[in-house]
Parts: sequence; C-alpha cells; structure tokens
Amino acid sequence: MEIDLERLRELMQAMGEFDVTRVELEDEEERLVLERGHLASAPQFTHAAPAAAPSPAPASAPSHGAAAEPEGSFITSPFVGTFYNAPSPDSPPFVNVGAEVAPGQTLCIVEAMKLMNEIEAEHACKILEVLIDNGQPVEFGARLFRIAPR
Amino acid sequence: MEIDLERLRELMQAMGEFDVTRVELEDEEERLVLERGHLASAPQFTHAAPAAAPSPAPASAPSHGAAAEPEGSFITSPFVGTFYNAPSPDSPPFVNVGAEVAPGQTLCIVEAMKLMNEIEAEHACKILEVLIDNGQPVEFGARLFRIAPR
Amino acid sequence: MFKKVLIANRGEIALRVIRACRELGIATVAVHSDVDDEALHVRFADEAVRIGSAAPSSSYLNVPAIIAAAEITGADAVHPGYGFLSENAAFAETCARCGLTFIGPRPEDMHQWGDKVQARALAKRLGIPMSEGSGVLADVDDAIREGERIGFPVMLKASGGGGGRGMHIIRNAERLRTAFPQAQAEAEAGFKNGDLYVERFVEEPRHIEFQILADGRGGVRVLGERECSVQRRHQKVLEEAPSCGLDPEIRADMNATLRRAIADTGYVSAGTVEFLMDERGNLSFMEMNTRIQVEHPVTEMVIGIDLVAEQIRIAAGEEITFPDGPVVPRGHAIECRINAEDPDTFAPWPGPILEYHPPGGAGIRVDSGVYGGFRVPAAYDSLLAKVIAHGRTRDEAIARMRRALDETIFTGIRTNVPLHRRILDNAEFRSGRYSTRLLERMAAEKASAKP
Amino acid sequence: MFKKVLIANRGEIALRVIRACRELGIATVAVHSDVDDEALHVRFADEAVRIGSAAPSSSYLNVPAIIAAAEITGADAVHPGYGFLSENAAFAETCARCGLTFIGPRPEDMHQWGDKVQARALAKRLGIPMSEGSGVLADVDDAIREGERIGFPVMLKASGGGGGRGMHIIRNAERLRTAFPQAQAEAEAGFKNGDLYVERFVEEPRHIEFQILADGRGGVRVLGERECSVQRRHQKVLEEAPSCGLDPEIRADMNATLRRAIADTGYVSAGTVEFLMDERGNLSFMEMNTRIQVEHPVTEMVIGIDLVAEQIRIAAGEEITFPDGPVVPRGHAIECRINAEDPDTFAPWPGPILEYHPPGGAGIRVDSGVYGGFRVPAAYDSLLAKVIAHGRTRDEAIARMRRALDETIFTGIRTNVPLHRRILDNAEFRSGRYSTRLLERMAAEKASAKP
Repeated sequence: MEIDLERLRELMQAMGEFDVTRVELEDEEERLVLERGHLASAPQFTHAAPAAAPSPAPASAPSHGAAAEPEGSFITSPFVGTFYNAPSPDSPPFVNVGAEVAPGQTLCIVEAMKLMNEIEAEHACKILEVLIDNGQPVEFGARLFRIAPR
Repeated sequence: MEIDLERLRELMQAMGEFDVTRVELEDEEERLVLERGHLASAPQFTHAAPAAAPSPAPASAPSHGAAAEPEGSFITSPFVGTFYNAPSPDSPPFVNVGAEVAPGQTLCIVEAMKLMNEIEAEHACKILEVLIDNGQPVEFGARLFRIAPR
Repeated sequence: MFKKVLIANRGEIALRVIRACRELGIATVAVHSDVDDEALHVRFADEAVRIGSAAPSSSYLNVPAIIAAAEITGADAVHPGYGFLSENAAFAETCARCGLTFIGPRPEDMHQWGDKVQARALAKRLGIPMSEGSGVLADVDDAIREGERIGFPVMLKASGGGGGRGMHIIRNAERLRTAFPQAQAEAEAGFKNGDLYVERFVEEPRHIEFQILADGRGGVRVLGERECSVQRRHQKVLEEAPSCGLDPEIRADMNATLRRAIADTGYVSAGTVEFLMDERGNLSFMEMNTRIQVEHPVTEMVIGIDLVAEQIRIAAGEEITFPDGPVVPRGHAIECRINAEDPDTFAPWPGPILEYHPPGGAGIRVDSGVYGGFRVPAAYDSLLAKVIAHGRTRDEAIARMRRALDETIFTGIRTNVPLHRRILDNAEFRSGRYSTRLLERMAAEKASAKP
Repeated sequence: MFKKVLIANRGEIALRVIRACRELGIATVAVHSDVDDEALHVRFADEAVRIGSAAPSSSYLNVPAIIAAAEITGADAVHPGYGFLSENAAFAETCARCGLTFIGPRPEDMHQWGDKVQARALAKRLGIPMSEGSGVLADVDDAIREGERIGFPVMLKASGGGGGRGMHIIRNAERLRTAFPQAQAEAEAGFKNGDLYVERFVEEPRHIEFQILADGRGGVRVLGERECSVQRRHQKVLEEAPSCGLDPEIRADMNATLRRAIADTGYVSAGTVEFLMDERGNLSFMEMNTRIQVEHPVTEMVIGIDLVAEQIRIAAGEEITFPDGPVVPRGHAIECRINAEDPDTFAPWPGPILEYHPPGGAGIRVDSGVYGGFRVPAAYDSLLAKVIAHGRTRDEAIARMRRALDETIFTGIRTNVPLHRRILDNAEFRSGRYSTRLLERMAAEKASAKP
C-alpha cells in the first residue's frame, strides 16, 4: 500500500477544521478509515462543559486575560493584585506602546497587600499593546502586555 | 485510492453548514462514510459507559443475542419466554440447520405464561444456524436463527 | 422475605425500588423496552430482560411479557412503581394467579378506590370529609338540578377519570347544558365509561394529601400530609411536607379519621388520600391512590422512614418496622421534579444528555434515573430526576433547594430547572399562602412583563 | 452577616463552604491554581481568582496572593476549609491585620492547641483525661527513665508533629536508645522542632473524637462523638457517628468535661477533640483540631445541624442557632472517603475522570468536588468525594452505604471504592468491635489469601 502522507495530512487537517470525527473511504482495492477525537473527546467534554453549562453565576474573575486571545507573545502577571502603569498617579507610564524595552526595565506595578511589586522585563522586547487599564485588578497569569521579542 | 480532497472538503463544509452528522455514499466501486462531531460523540460516550463502568452487577440477561454478533440475517424473538425447538420433548425439531423454510412454516415455540407461542417464518429462507439451545430463556428481540433469505 | 423482585417500571422509580431491594438484600430484575437498553435501571439491576419495543403497550404495559420475564428469571414478587400497571387490579390478579406477589394493595382495594364514584361513596361511609357533590348524573336536567343545589361554579367530572383528566369547570346552567354531552362523549372515548358527576368548585384550592401505611396485621400509620399545590394542568411540579396551610386541629382530626378508615377497610400497603382544601381551610376528599407516589420522598425526609422498604416488607408479610405513635415531622422538605422540557412552553425535550451534574451537600437527596451520556427517549414521561431538600425550617429548605438548583446541570437537553428557580423566588410561594393557581398566575405575570 | 466570603481551599471542602454561603445569602470568591482552572469550586463560586501555579506554596498556601485576591474582590471574610492554611495562626493574624474576618478560632487558640506539648499541658489543666506520658524529654536517658516508669511499649512522639507524622512505637529500652536520636533529627528536619515526648502505647486503640462548637457569647455545645478507627497509616478512611464502642457513661462524662473546658478557655468556632480509646474503653487525649474536619458530615447527619453554616454565623458575631440541651443522635451515619488511588497499593491515581455517577436515593448525601470530564490534578490530595449514608440503625446505614458504593461509578481513574466495599463486608467491622488496626489486618488477610 502506498501511503500518500501529504494528502492524508491535508484530509486530517480538514477533519479538524470542520469538526468531522470519522471518514471512511473504500474502493475495490483499498479501504481508509480516519477517526478523530476518541481520546481527545474527554478533555473536550471537560472543556466544553464550563462554557455550555448554565453556570449558576459565571466566574466573573477580575481579569481573564485569555478572553480575546490576541496572537503573539505576552508578559503575564506573576502576582494577584492591582495593576499600575506608573509609579504614581502624576507620573508618566513606565512604558508606552511602541517602547523598546531592555532586560530588567520596570514595566508596571502589581500592588497587593500594600506592597508595590515592580514587574520587570526579562528579555529585550518591544511593547505592542498594553492589555490592562491602569488601576484594574489582575489575577495570576493575566496577560499584561503583548510584546514582540527582539 | 484517489482522494478528491477538494470535493471532500466541500462535503464536510456542507455537513457543518446544515448540521449533518453522517453521510454514507456507496456505489458499485466505492464507499464513503463521513461522520461529524458534537452530537455523534455523545452516543459513543453512552455506549462506552456500560461496558467500561464497574457495573455493580453486570446485567446477566438471559440471552443477549448481540454478544458475538455473527453477520447475516436473523429471525428474532417477538416474545419474552422459553425457547423450544420442537412441539414436545419426544418430537423432532421443527427445523434443522440447512432446512429450506416456506413462509408461514413454524420454526420454534416461545413459551410464556403457559402459552405456547409458535414462531413462524415470515419469508422463505434457509436456516444457517440455530442460536438458542432448547429450553433456554430468551428476551424480546433475541436472535433465534441465522438465516439466508431466498 | 423475597429472594428476587422484578420491577415493572423504568426511570427514577425503578432505581428507587432497586435501591430499597438492595438494602434489604433482595436481588432485582429490571424489565425494559428496546429504547431503554442503556437505561440506568437496566445497568443497576442484578438482571435485565428486554420485554418489548418503545411503545408502552409493547413493553411496560405488556402484562404477558412482564410475567414471562418474572418466570424466566425466577422472580418471586413484582413491584409496579407508579404509573404504568401500578393501579391495574387485573395485573395484580394476574400476578397472584402466576404465583407472584404483587407489591401493593389487594386487587379489591385497587378496584374500589380506582372507581371515582365507588371511592366517593366509600369515603363518605368512612366519615372522610367530602365536598358537596352529586351521585352519577342521569342526564343534563339532573346535572342542572344538582348544579343549582350545590351552587355554581361546579366541577363536572368523569367517574372513570383521574389525574386531572375528564374535568370541566362550569360557571352556570347554560354552560352545563352544552358541556354535559361533550364531557360524556369524552369520558366514553377516554375511559370507556360515560358516567359523570358534579362537585363544588373551589376558586383557590390547595392540594393536600396524607400518606398512609398499613401492614394487614393490625399496624396502621397516618404519616402526615404533603402539600402539592404547585401544579400545572393538574400535574404536580413541586411538593412539600408538612403543609404550612393546614390547620393543626384539622391535621389531628384527619389523622384520627384516616386511621379509623384504613383500619375499617382492611387496606394493606402504602397509599395516599388526596384532598382539596378550600379558602377557609376545609378539606374535601378527592381520591385515594393505591400506590407509592412520585412525591413520597418529602414524607420520608421529615419522618426518617423508607416507605418503599416498608411497602416491600409488608408485601412479604412483615409488620411495620417503626413504633406507633403521633408522627411529628422533623423539619421541612421540598421536592422539585426535574423534567426534560422547555421551561417556558413545557414542550417535552427528549434527546442526549451531554453533561449531567446532580446537586449534593448537606440536606440534599437526589433520586434520578439518568446519567451523562444517556439519551432521554421520547416515548415516556419527561421526569429526569427529583431533587429533595431538607431543612430545619421551611426557609432553610427553600434556601437549600435554591442553591441545589444552581448546581443542577444538564446540557444537551432543556429542563424545567429555571421554572423551579422562579417558583422558589416567588413571593407568594415563599409566604406559604398559595393555591393550585400559583403557576398559572406566574405564567400570566411573565407574559404581561414582556412588552 | 458577611457580604462576600473568600474560600482559601479547593476540592470538596471548597464546595462545602460555597454551599453553606449560598444558603446564607453570602457571595463567594474561589481562589485557584492554574491546574484548577476548570475545577468545580471555580465553576460554582460567584467569582474566581487564579492566584498561582500548581504547587501549593505558589497558590493555596500563598498568603499574599490569597489576601490580594480578597482585596481585589472586596471579600470581607476568609474560610480556610481544612488542611492548607486552616490551622496556621499566622495566616489568621494576617487576615485580621488586613481587615478580613478569619472564619475559625482566635489565633491564640490555634497556637496553643497546635503545639502538642502546650496542648497536652492545657488539656491536663482542664481535666481532660490523658494517657500516661512524659514532658519534653531532655535526652536519651531521660527518655528511657520515662519509658520504664510508664511501661513499654510506648509511643515516641514529636512535639511539632501531628496527623500521624513523627511517631514511633518503641517496645523496649534498647530500641529507644537507637530510635531517640533518629526521631530527634527527623523532627528537627520535618517540623523545625526537635522536642520529643513519650506516651503509653495501646495495642488495639480506637480513634474517638468529639465535635465541639462555641460562639464566644456564652453558647457552648458538645455535639457527640465520631468513631474514626478505620485508618491506614493514621489517615482516616471511613468514619461513623455515633461510636458503638463508647461507654454511655464515659460519653456523658466527656460531654460535661469538654463543655467546661471549652467554656473555661473561651474557645470560639468549631473544633474537634481527638481521643485514643484503649481496650478497656478509657479515653486519653490526643489533640485538639481547631478547624472543621473532613468527617464533620457524619455528625451533621445525626444531629441535623449544618456545622459550616454555624461556623460562618459565629464568625460574623451571631449566636448558635439551635437550643442548648442534651444531644441525642438520631440514627447512625457512615462516611466513606472516595480517593483517586489504587484500592490495593494505595498509589494515587490522578488523571481525567471519563464518567462519574454519584450515588443517590434515600439517606445518601454526596459531598464531591469533581465531575465527569474533570482531570484530577496530581498536585493535591486524592480525595474525590465523600459519600455519607444515614440510617435509623448502624445496620441500616451499612446496608445503605453498601448499595450506594455499588452505584458509585468513576471511569478513567482508579478509586478506593473496592476497599470500602471490603470494609463494609468485613465481619470485624460489622460487629462494631474493631480498632485502628482493622485495615492492617485486612491487608494481611488479603495477602495471605493469595497463593
């Protein structure tokens, strides 16, 4: 049997795209069966549940960064707390969109328990977008900045 | 086998559009089956459950004809009761394997509540296998005979 | 005690009986139609026999098939649950003839309480309070005479009816003239019995019923009342125990009256005497149901007794297991019937349950007959599960039920959970002063609230 | 009353607290690690805040993150559940400093009952019965002197230990000589406190504990005992209330003694005093736990009180809601802890739950923290659900639990349901005369039964 891997891959991709779970093709010489999902179905079920379920009160977490899912790289919050883009209300922001940032440079503050935690850039990067408004609460892992690594 | 990916993709897309979950196409040369997603996965889950679950006490129904799943056509029991292959213990069986049976011919008896229900052949056929032993209980829909229609 | 019980039913009540049997050490046989091959009662019984196709007449009402299933599995008793064959005296007689114990009352009791007119006459003789009403009506003129004697509005009822079927509200004599022949034809067609009678009609009635239990060996118990006034088209939706509308003196009277009545008639097994309560708190007899009822758990929750286990023990010739004495309900219990239906239109909603999360925690009991992945068949009633909440007070039970509904999740099908939420949040319901017209009024309010 | 409570926990106890809050009309905030994004407490709380990664130190033990979550959501109180920060006095103090009410005892009570040696001294002063034991041991020779005075075998214990950690059975003086330095080093490493003491060792002990509740406004209740002798390596597996091994006279004495002790110390909130019962039925103090315990539902089932709701009300400054007086347990309750683990090797078994069917029906309560489709994380303890059965008698509760286990279905992971079935079928367990060595003996029997 000749396996046309490229075609098969394309077919698989199409199955995923259109949520097709089974393809059966048969002619006099050959038979092809593709199935999608069995193992994957359990986690999908899990995943679908919270969305589909009539949740008693949808978890209105202060900041679910994942909602809009913009593409790219992100700097996320290592702390729960309140996001500040400047050292004080009167100061200019630590960084603006378009800023080229050096490693170790302060990007913002996440305040918790009266402690001002400065969030620093780990690597050199460019700020493409500031995702949280000044003074807004953020949870652990919330996306703060969309960046382009350099 | 030639896979006409473009046609398949179109078909898949149409399935999604009209929420079609299964397409089966067959001609002399080829056979095509497509199954899609969400709704299809639920019954599978259902179906898998009883088998996988540590059932407290597996339903030891008197006769689950479906167990071995031999292929072919079958005559099934329209009644719950006890299967008898002959009119009395001393009589020869109504039919034996290999018998060519005419419509209306008695094949066996299913006894329930002291009533002897004669099961007759609806169509002409040949008996390929007798699936229940004499005196055994059968449930509704249990496969009694494997047959070849004529 | 029985060795093996066949349960001639499906859904949550089949599970309920299987549970009681298991706790009593009795093996169980489920019977089922072909669309119920994957049903929970089939999975949880020790044995299962497929007895017919989806149509109830081919399976759950198919007496020869059920008896044959008992024969081939060697069952020695049959529990009919509720609905289906549970009040069919002929079935009980057939069981007896085939050497099977029918777990329920004697056929003669089923027969006499099952016929509305006989039942009324019997209840009257037993001193059970009755609404003013007629005997079987000879003709339209007789109906009008009786209607005028009782005073309009009256309810025109079919002797053979029940569960809300065959009933018409008649507000004046002219209407009666047109309604009588029509109702007669309906009754003839629906119940094969054209007999009609009239009763006083109460504008804001409450449905109050008393649970009774008798062992045929001198043990008789009246186990308090249930309030079942939350109804839609005479179908109960939510029930509670005790009733907060019942006068304690009337409760005590009724306990004594029913005790005497049950003892006098020699009734055996569990039963329920249903009453209509008028605006002044007076009860009048509606009917006696000779079976375990859907809403029996609210009584179980407040008295701490397993009624189905008692019913099985009684059928096996045993005595009631708990001492006689005044029944003091412990706290308050509410039951919500969770149906597969649209919460607004009430259209049945069969289909696959994708995800099922039953509520849990303190004070919550769930009696269900389904699981995640089960496909609810269209052929049967839409009851998926009963959620029962118990609290020290009615307010505690309401709060508990409210949060339990919030964690009751069904995906893939629609359920009436939202309707139950609205009921529990309704001021009239919460006040405890409501009648069987509550749901009707809520629907009207909801409709008028929409622009 | 509080407006919003943050629950600093996960799993079934987080659900338990959310349920109590909802019934009291309090909004809830769940906190969670990133592997718990889909956990049930996150789904069922009104709000949820992700506070860290899987490691407990980064999330459920991360005090600054939890306080920050309370700050950004405007919570006014914190419930710590059990485990994690529930007995951490410093956390309770931090909450107070940040204007959050810690739902639990005062920090000083947590502190003094948390230290084994201080707790023993306090209990002695309060007249709570003690096993013969030493103070903190100066050195090996002191240990041997004390061991000989008490009589071998003795238990060598770490002052800072608890929950079965830091304990060694010593059968003679020679063994003590080698074990002492080793235990000291272990205690130093494990609890940052090398203090050791010895106690009389009971060969067939039973674990008996008393539930207490005090409102700080003069209301004190001793709510009967629980029997927790079904243990594996000092981890409770199955609990019941009441104990069928406790002498009624000792029960009455203990109720009076503990009542006085709690009133004298001014303890506030729920708590549990744990005792070891020797072969002659005498109790000796083990420890006082200053939190709600995993097994609290068995007490709730027999007294009809919601302990977590009482705990929350007390923290809000309210009085106990039920009258004082002798507590008469109504019936019998059993709890089975259903863990994700191999029923034979006890190896934890995290992973995706493909199908989940909890038991239901009369007398069954389920406190769970999972659902079908949930992936059980490897980072936390393996408790999936607690099944609690209530019956009029112990036999009825056992029969009910036995059938409930038969309908408890988890696919995809292994659970200890088969172990629970074996326990309930075990003759020693059924007799009610068993000690904490039951499981050990069952394992040995099982091993020897294999060829």
